[in-house]
Amino acid sequence: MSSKVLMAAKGLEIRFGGVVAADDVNIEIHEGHNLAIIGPNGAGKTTFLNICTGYLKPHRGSVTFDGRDVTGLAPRRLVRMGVARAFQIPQLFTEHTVIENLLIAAAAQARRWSPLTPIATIPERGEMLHLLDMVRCAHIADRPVSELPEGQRKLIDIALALALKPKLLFMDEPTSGVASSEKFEVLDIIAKALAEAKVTAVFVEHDIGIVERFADEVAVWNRGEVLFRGVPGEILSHPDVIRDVIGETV
Amino acid sequence: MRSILPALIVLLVAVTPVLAPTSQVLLTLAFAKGLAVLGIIVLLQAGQVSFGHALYFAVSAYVAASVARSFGGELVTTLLAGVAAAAVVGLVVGVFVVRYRYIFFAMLNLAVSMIFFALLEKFYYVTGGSDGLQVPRPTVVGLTLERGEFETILFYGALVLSLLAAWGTHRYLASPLGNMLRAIKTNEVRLEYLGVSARSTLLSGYVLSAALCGLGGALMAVAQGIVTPEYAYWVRSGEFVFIAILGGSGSVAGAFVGALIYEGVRTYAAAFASDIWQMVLGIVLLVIIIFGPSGVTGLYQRLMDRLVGPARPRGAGDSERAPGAAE
Amino acid sequence: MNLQLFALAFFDGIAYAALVFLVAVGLTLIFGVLRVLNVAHGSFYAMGAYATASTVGAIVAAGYSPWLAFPMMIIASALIGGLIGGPVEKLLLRRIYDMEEVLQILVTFAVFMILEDVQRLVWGVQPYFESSALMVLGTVDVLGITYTAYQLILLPVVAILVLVGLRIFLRHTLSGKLILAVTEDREAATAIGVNVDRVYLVTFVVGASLAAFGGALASATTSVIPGMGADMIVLSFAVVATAGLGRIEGAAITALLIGLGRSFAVYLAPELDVLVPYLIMLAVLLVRPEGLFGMAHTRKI
Amino acid sequence: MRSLGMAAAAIAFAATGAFAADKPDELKIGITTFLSGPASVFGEPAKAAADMIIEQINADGGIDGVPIAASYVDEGAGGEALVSEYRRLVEDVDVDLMLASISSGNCNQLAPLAEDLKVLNLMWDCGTQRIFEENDYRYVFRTQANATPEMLATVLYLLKTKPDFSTIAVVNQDYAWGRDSWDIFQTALKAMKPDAKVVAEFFPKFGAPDFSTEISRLQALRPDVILSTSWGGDLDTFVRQAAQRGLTNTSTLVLPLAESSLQRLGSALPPGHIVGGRGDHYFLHPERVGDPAFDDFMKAFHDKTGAYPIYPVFHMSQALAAVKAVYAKAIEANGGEWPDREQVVDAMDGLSFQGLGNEVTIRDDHQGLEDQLLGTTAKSDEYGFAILKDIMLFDAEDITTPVGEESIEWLKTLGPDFVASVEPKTYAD
Repeated sequence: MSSKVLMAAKGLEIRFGGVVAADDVNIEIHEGHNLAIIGPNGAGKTTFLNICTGYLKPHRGSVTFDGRDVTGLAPRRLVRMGVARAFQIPQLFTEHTVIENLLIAAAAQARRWSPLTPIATIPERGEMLHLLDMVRCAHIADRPVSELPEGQRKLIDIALALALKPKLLFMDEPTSGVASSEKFEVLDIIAKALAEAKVTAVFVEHDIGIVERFADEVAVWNRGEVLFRGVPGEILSHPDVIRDVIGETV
Repeated sequence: MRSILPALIVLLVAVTPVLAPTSQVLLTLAFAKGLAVLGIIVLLQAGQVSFGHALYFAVSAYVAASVARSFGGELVTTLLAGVAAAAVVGLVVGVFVVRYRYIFFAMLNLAVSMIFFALLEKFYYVTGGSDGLQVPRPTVVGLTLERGEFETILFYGALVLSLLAAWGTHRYLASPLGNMLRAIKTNEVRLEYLGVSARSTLLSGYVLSAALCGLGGALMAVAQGIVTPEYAYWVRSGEFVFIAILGGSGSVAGAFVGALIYEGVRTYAAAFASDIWQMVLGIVLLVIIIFGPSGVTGLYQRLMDRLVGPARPRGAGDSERAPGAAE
Repeated sequence: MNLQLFALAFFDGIAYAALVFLVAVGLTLIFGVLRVLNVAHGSFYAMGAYATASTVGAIVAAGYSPWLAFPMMIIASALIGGLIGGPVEKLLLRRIYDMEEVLQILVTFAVFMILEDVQRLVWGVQPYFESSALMVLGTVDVLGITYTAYQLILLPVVAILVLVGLRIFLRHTLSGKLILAVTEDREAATAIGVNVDRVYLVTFVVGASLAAFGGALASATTSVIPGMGADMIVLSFAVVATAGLGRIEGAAITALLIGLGRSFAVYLAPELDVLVPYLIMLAVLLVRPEGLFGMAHTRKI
Repeated sequence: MRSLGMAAAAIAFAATGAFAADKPDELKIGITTFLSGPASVFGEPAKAAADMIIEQINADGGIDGVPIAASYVDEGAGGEALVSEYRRLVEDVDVDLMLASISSGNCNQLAPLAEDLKVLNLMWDCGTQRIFEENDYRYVFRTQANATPEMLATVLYLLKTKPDFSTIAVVNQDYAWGRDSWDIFQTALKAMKPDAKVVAEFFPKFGAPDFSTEISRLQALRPDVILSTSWGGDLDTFVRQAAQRGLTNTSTLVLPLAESSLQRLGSALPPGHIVGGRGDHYFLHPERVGDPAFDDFMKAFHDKTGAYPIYPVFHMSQALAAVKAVYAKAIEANGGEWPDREQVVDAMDGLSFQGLGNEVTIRDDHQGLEDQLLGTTAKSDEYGFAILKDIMLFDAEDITTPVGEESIEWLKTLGPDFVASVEPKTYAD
């Protein structure tokens, strides 16, 4: 691992009531290496994403991004530094159309606040249509997102994160809700878009096939701890991982 | 096609002073209320409802009254002073209340407005207590006018201000900022994850809504010639929300359509059913909510959709229809 | 302020707090279950007062014992809650549970407007004053000041009984447990076969009856006048929001805070007394945005 | 449009050479009164009285053969609705004159409007003394007294019947009337009895449901006299709570508006407290009882509404008496012809008329001169509620602020000897 460390978590600890959701989590995220996080339900994977993106503040420990301490910064501050997120349950503006969702993201990214210019006319419009094209959603640009099936909402959710031109993207189960026959296709689309935008991705995933194919590294979570990490080939064949994680989730 | 009727209505209203001079003042008052309701509609875009916006109506009205009393009062400066005061108070109160949502947002606004209401009655020697303050008729570009002339000028002033405010608000709601405001209603988490502060966004909408209410209040003050604590009472805040729903909370036109209908119903109910005018209004409100929750403008959209077909697929470029027009 | 004045302010505050609590608790109960902020709550308060004052007045005028005022209060409030509250829930509110919050509030606002005129049509505009219930209980001297036993003793005792009674009802009876189940999780309750419609109806009738009962009790101490409901509703909103929405014990504590705050204000800074409830509300919500006893919700993402 | 119509009318007059207006089919009057809200305790009886009096006038042949048609406006519907409706009556219905209003706030608002609309407006019940002290009007008149003589008479009655008291407290409603009336009362009291000590001032909010805390404090303070200019439900509540807790045994209540509450209070208001009627208004008016017109009306009103008339009824009768009188005067001045509206306004100056109370005269500043009646409560088995004894009837001339002076300043000029210089007519029972 010679590439630059993009984000580093040191000694993260958080508990909810009596449940330990993060217990001395230490992990580094390297630029250009897509990291997959696997582990059983309740292992603290989403909590880790919540801490890294500022939704939760750890009780102990620190998060650094690009060498700066960002522990406890609000999501919007991290976003402005280049950390974006896609969600397990797509977080969209359900009373807006697909293109409007993206235009809001683009306007936020480009800091366009002029109160009298219609959002439809901002210069980033072309870029956003291109982004939609990339995630194969150009044909539904003018549909209200509330009418879309879950799979497409998932893609729009990721496109919203990409519209922010992040350096680092966290994705929480990008293929959940997508029919298993389409999973690879969907992730192919996403991977291509990520590569084109030169974004490092961290994603939580249950599907081992997808992890094998798309991750450069894998980290295994359990009970708030990182048990193993390494290249997919090694980790996924480790007997403890097969017993404790893969056995449960497949 | 669908803009023919609105255009006709605006035209018809514009010639009121000639055709039906006695309804001129009624319409001016309706415009003043419509402007305040426009402020409510801005907040409704963010999914928030304030049961205390009469506060800004009253703040502006009292400031306008004081300016008119102490500096001789030019119409434009009187109105501007009122609006500025409402915006400043809106900013101060807003910083506090934008941390809250839904019922708490509604209740806190209510509490602040009731405090102001109580203060207006308490500080009797400044505010005139429940008798209120007389507002001397302001001059217009230095001219002292008779009531009739002044009222005509005020009527056209109110009409122009209303059209301007409606246009400005429409543009604001179509702008990135306005879209972010509407995004608060559906997903604040995502908004934060786009790098946007939901609170600041709501605050911008809140100050705008306070200023619009203020404009309405200042207009009402000079049109009525008196300001009373009643301007700040919670029932008036409720009335604004009532009118917003009556007209249709989804569109800027709804504010004025609602205000015109409301004033009409209220005036005639008070005139011909003076015993039960409240009941008449209550029933109108119930009927609207249960049978046409998108308000009068929403019903009109539906009617036009049926007559001439859907406007066209909803898109970001849709500028003819008000943003978020209720479906 | 010496000890005597402190004690006096305390006694006055408690009597006032008891009335405020009785009205606010109905509102918070309804909100807890139906999730509707009921503006018409003030109307039930006023109608409870009118119904009691007019019937007790008739009973006493006909020569019957003034002690009958007490059962009459309960009967009148149950009738108002059932005959007016029941149809309001069944015919109106039931249609709007899926609507936006603002529309729900406005429906109750419309009901409030209608009921205001109904009161005028039924009872006219002349104030009613019927204090037989208060008179038969006599007075009590404390520290050289004469209090009525009704305000000093009966009202606080009734308030505590209602508080304890509600707790027992909610925790230890089947209907109460169903109400709590619906409060906690509407979907889950429906899924296990709870008749949610019925629970809503019962809750609304109970809540409205409590408001009417507050009015019934108040009618012995105050003039029953047009517009009395409008003021009460804002006060109970302040109590409910300060306490935390749907929190019954919280409503009791907040009512006490407001009652005591107000009576101390009358002694120390009379000009402030009307502001006290709102100032307490603002202060509490600044520190605890979800109210004294409310629970914060974090959105799951 | 309106001016066009007037111009046309003027041309028509010029053509016929006559200056008499055509006699209309009916005399249209607009009346603002409270039909909703707390002040409807005044508004409803006044409306009932107006209906009865107008019916009587019309039955007697109307005004010079023209029947009166009244339209009512609810003051309780709020400021804008009131103004809109007022304008509608003046401009669309084209009423001949307006009677407005009960609330001083509404009078403040409507007086300049009437002036601009050039419509005769009789302020029939509102009490603020400021209107004619701060403004000159052509079209606005008041057919009753204002707050200054009402309060001054109260102070005089108190000082004449209870000259030795030393402490006083006030419990007034927290709105303009409560504050204004206390200002006037206090100024007059300080001028005439400088050693009187004010021990507490309470202004509970308008419509307050409970005065327990105030009463506890008053019991601790034990003032000799407690003033309350409250009215309606607020006054009833205060008096009853005070009586229930024995405050009425230790302090004398001074209640300048309680004449309107006596019947509702029943036996709750014990004997020995001072009560006024905002003018010489009392259903057992010592100078009017025995006059058949007065007695008949008292009985008819009681038969119709179940209650005896209270002061707003008297005020309404005075306003309508003024209407009758001013038309008679204007017709006479016009040589028997029906007068135009400006002639009617001209005839208002110096007009004298008599409603249910004593005769009232309009002064140069358009203020009516109305006598003031106060008394002390006494138990009455006949009526079942307190009646007044030791009645004093103050002559309006003695106690009304002189034309052109400002009330508070004028009151300050009065000294302790003023008390003896005013000699009211007294009636022992």
